[in-house]
Amino acid sequence: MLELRSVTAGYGRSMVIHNISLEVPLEGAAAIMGHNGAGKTTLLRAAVGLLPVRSGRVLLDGQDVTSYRPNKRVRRGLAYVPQGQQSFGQLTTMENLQLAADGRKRGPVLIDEMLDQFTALRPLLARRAGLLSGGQRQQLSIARALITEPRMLILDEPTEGIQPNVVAEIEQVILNLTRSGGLSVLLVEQHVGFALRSTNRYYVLEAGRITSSGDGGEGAIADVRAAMAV
Amino acid sequence: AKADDDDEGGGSSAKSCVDTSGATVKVGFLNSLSGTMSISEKTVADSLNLAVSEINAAGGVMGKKLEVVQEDGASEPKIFAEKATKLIQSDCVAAVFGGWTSSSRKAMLPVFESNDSLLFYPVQYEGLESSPNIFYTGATTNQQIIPALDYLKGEGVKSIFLVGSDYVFPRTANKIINAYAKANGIEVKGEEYAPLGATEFSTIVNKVKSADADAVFNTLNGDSNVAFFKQYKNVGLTAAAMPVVSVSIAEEEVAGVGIDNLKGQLTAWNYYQTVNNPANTKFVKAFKAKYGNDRPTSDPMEAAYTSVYLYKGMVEKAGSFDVAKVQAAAGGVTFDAPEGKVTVNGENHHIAKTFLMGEVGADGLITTVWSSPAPIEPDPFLKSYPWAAGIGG
Amino acid sequence: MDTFTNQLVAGLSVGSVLLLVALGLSLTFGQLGVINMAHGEFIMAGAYTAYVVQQAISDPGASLLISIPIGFAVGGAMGLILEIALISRLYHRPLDTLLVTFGVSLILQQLARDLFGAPAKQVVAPEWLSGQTSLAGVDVPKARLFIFVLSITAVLAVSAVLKLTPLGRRIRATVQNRDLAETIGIPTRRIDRYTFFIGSGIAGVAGVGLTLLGSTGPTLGTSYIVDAFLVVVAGGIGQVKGTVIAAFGLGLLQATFEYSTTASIAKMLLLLVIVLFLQVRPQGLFTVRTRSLA
Amino acid sequence: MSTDYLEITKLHVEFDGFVAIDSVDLTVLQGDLRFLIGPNGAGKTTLIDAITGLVPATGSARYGSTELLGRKVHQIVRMGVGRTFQTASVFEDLTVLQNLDIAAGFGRSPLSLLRKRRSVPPEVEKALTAVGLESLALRPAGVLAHGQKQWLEIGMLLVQDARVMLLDEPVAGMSHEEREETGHLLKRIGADRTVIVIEHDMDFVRTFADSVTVMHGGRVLAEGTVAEIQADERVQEVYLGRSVAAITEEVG
Amino acid sequence: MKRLVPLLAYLLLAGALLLLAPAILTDFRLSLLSRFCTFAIVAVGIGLAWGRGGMLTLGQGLFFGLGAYVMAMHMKLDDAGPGGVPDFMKLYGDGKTPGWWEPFRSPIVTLLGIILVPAIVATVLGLAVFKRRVKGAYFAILSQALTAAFAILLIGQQGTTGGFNGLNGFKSFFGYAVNDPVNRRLIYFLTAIILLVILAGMAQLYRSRFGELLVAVRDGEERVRFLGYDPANIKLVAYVVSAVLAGIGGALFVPIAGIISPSDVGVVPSIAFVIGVAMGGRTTLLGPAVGAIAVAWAQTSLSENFPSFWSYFQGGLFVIVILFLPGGIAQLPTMATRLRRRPKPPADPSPIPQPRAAEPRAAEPRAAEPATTSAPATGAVA
Ligand SMILES: Nc1ncnc2c1ncn2[C@@H]1O[C@H](COP(=O)(O)OP(=O)(O)OP(=O)(O)O)[C@@H](O)[C@H]1O
Ligand SMILES: Nc1ncnc2c1ncn2[C@@H]1O[C@H](COP(=O)(O)OP(=O)(O)OP(=O)(O)O)[C@@H](O)[C@H]1O
Ligand SMILES: [Mg+2]
Ligand SMILES: [Mg+2]
Repeated sequence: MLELRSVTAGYGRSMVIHNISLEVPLEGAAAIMGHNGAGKTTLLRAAVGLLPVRSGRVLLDGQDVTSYRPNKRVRRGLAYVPQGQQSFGQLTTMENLQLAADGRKRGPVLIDEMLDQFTALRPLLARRAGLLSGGQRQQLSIARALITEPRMLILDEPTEGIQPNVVAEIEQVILNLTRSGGLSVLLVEQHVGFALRSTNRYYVLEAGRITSSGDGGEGAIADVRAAMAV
Repeated sequence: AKADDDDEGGGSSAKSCVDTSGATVKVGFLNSLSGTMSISEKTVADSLNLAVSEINAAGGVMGKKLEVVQEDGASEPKIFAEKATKLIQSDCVAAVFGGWTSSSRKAMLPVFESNDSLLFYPVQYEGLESSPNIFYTGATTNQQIIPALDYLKGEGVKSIFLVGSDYVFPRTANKIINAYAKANGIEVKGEEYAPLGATEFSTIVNKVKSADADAVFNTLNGDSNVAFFKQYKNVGLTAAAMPVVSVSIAEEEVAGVGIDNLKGQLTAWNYYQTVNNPANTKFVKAFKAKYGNDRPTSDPMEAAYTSVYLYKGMVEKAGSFDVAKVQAAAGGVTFDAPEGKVTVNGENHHIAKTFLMGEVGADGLITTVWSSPAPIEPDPFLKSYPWAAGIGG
Repeated sequence: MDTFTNQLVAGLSVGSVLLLVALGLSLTFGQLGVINMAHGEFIMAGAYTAYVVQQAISDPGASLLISIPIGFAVGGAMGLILEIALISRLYHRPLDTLLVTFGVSLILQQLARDLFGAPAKQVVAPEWLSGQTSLAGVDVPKARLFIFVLSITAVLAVSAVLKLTPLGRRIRATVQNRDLAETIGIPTRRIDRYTFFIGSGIAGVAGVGLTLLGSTGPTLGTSYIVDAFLVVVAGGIGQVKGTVIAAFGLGLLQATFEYSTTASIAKMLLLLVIVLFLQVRPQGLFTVRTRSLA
Repeated sequence: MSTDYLEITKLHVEFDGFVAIDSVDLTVLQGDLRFLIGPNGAGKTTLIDAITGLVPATGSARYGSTELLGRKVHQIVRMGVGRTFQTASVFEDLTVLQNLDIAAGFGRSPLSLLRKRRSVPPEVEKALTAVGLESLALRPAGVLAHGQKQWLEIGMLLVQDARVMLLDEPVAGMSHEEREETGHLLKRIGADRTVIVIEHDMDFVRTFADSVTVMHGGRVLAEGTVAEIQADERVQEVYLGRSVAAITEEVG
Repeated sequence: MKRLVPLLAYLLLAGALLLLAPAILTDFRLSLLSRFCTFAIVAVGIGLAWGRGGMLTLGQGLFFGLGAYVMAMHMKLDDAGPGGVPDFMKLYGDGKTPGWWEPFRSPIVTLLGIILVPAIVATVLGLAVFKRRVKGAYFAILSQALTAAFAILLIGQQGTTGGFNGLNGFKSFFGYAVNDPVNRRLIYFLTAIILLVILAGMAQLYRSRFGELLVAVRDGEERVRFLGYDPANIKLVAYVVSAVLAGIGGALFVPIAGIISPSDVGVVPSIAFVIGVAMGGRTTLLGPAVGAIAVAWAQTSLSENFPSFWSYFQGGLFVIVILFLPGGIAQLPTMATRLRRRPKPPADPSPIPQPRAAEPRAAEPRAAEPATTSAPATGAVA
């Protein structure tokens, strides 16, 4: 589904990730783990197209999208939940959702489905997103991404700032969608347990390079811990 | 050197570097070729050039061809001062022709005085000035504003409304008009100033309308005229109901303001393209031949054209390009100008000119409806008008 | 009483001119954050469009009406070119857009001078717009009324687009968070261009309208640009309703000041009022607050 | 036991009719590492905003004997009350060192402001070591990763020697090890300070909290030790959820 | 090493201004250069307010004008002699010197006024604006409006300010004839030296803690508040300093140009000041000054040769420099200098990163970056 082939990218003249190759299989989920500053966000931004790659290719559904702008990748089924609870602050919660739903036949229905999923958002529909609390914004951000009915979902620390019981629900949603909804997921996550439970492949990133990888599942928790503790 | 060491204005400060030994003599043209004033000043540069080429074709001044150094005043007083300095000190010109706005003249004046050089200034202005180093070939107030008032008075105008741009010429002009009105029993019903370049006249036009004067005296400048006349017409005011006398609208502005907005309105000048005499016929023909048939000629252009010929007359009378000698010879020099015969006043360096009241016609040209019986002697300080005592200190 | 209604009309008509020249800015400046000093030259381009159209269609009425859409297209096209060539590289440096577009405005002015000559051009107003008409017993210059209607129509159209359509949502989203907008599938580059096109197009329309009141010359835009920015600022950046209220508020104030003092003093007082007003409401009439620190 | 404490009584914050904080009473003593938890939108951040002067509030928030409400932001800081932000905000164009130096400097005389800094002030040095950013001291803060910025923010509070520290999700986005490290840091610096930490990570809370306050819907729902809170059914209901067991397990 | 570049550039500039220019330029050109130097002084101030402080001030004409008018008033009164009335007042005013002119008969009051009048006005404005957190585009447009208002005010007061014509026709400058070529040279040296001294002072200010703080305010005004500073005060200081510099520039401009008029203080000249700064490099020390001189020089020589071409050239220059050289011409040779941050302080024991055991990974990726420029420059002392 999504494939990175020896991608190198960074900011200005300094490269942050080096020669990264990884693959998210169709209807599969992969997690990227690593310490602060390892380059996880950078990697995702390169995959989404927000950051030009210095070398290497990005393939979506087997097609080379390296030169595509992000919006074009999104139209090919990609969705991205960035780190840091981003939203369109001056638009209302509802408008934030509509933005993603615009142009989709099932738009209104999708919005409704998401509001059932993230119940906390319903009473906030008329409030401007910039006034929401951090966690509310993060939930909005995930809902917004899911409304685009992605086939490839990229999440950057999606549970950051979200209350525990909602984290559990999000985990459930991801599991459901990957198992039955035809969704592939690339996930950056600090909660090793959460990450490994919902994915079937993991990569550990150190200083911009993949230092270990393996199959996901709870069994891998110890391996990952060990890999990261080096 | 301390200022006190010099007797007067630092006359010693610069030695003239003018070179008159060759076959040509340099003169400087200083007009705004860029900036807001370039609209008007380019036309002056054109007619200056026409005069020089005619003079050169006819053998030059005292047998020497004039070589023009053109500079751009960029519509900024300080640039005028700077370029004047350059023309005098670096280019060593024998005389400079140009300037339009009062501020450009005021900025240049000290330059010409301290370098002891000559400026020919071709535009009607607010008077109250007379420098030995400047020759004023446009009208001073007693050759334009006062006769225009005389005309209005003769037409039975009992009340007027004053509209002007907010700068020195309109303010001084209106001071004179107020004094005249007081002395002649005319009521001034209002006096309004718009910032230079203003385009919003709804309130002023409302005031004019409700004041209901017999006539409006307009000293607005540039684009403001367009806005003023359009909005004047918009509120239903007409030349028949309340004529407007303008002192800054010449032939080339008529097209921009719109003939339909101006038709029948009055202008006060000393020259129109339609003036009927051989000198003007020749001038208009030569100008159109050189710059195109659609180009009108106007008062400042004519004054500029005339100024070059007057310079020629002065130099030839003096028998020298030397500034002091030219100054001494200037008085009484005459020229059969397109506007009629003009004579230089040796005292105040202005020239005697005939006043012409004009009316804008349907063809956009201005025709004379009244003229002063004879050329009016220049009186920049209005010394001969008792009612004007107190104006200008 | 009479002067009062007269001044009221004057104020409203000054306001509608301000609104017309500021509305386009409230899009490009308010929504995109671009400080477009060449906006005035787009207005100028609209005015010259009216002139050129009138050369082709001599009936003043028909040419005026036809000039409106053409003026929109001309202004819009110029804006589009500016956006593509220059502005698109500067979205992360909003204050720099001011300087670049100032350069562009110098060039456009000189270009107008070289193309059309320095003297102002005359655009003849149609007969049916000259003189006054009586509205509820008040004499109103017809040209003023026309501009009033023109500006209100433009405002309604713009706010409808912004508030009600997906395009409007996308415009607002793009300016707030470019990257995020891009990642939910909004073609931000195209949205920028639409916005700039519309905003500049309105400037063109304003230019056509202004030929009824003033001169069509190279410096036309310069005389409006500062006022237009002040209106947008006083109204609150990005707020169409703020722009409307500010425009009419300032128009009425100007008429009042000008009536009781002189035009120059009025102009100065007006500027001071705006400064004082921003003391009370530093972000303009209407603001959208968010919790972010920026 | 100690003189320093933060006492909040009847704190009330309202936005256009929406009550975000509803009559909250809260007292935090020096040395008591207090965690503030609660559902998204419960009003935790708003509480800190109110204390630090970012949003207007009624009621009272006292530090020692001084009332904080109604003062300007920078005045409150000068009284020793510092905070971090949920989304890290450091001066991206300045180096780490300069960031810290500026944070250290609000008490400096105007004259000394005009002089160049010739050496690293000791408090800056200490803070740099405490948050482990020595090797990055000369990097522009803009290039730091998310977590590094959060450390820098804590460092900035340290150099200010803030007596009250209000930390809004300081470990969000940190890996397990980094959390541990930060937790120990908090423990250390919290010993002689009054510290409130907002956090959603229950592991972290369990490990480091001395006491916990749970907010919900703008009110205080419960207060007590970690164990007490976890056992509280209302807290489980609105916050921890039924799957809390699973999450707890994770640490093992 | 990196500190050497600016020092060298400074010495180069000083050499060019004090030795080279007087040797090779004619009197006329030299007097042009002195005028440009006054612009450079204004530019240095804008560099501080805008480049460092992020306050794009489009209204420096206001302060330039205040300084200039104070000086011009003194010179007019001086020319009029003790108790005399300046010539233009006799023509256009009521023939009396207004009370607020009188203090400026005294040279001392004038010198103080040149500093204090802009400073006081800037303080009042700055307090009003910064305390209310007006910033960014709001500030830019507001400052532009103020300078427009100032110009209109000047124009309207024909009798006391000279109106549109401004003040001109000066004869002496503190007792020295302004048109004497020797004196004009002296004024040139005076101006150039003042410029150089101001630059040296500014270098110190940029390196000071205040300089850092100003950058912090530029980048995160609200955040600075949470560090216990009132950013308004910090901005205010920078704004007032820049206003004073503009005032000094204006005051020197008057004897050199021989005129000050509203057209030198309005919107367009105010933007022109910014042009030079942008061209030269707003964040650098010398950039604004050099840029201002270069642009003014280009304007004069280009408009001499191609009058109407100047508009195109100026416009094009703007577009190209801002677009492709956002750091100005200073960016060209001194990329390294621009990136220069404070050198590692001598107190720091070791340039080699020694990550603490607990957070090794935090440091490693950054330390591993080969391409970053900020290799620690140990031991470079002030
Ligand atoms: N805009 C930028 N310019 C320059 N360097 C950057 C930029 N953003 C990130 N970096 C650097 O790139 C490296 C990787 O950052 P990145 O944000 O990808 O880390 P991360 O793994 O996502 O960390 P975290 O867990 O804290 O989110 C860091 O060293 C960071 O300093
Ligand atoms: N300025 C405001 N206007 C309107 N509502 C606001 C404003 N600020 C906050 N709110 C609302 O107040 C509530 C409390 O927000 P707050 O940020 O304090 O929550 P929180 O407890 O910090 O949540 P989280 O854990 O998600 O960060 C939220 O519902 C938020 O939408
Ligand atoms: Mg990250
Ligand atoms: Mg929060």
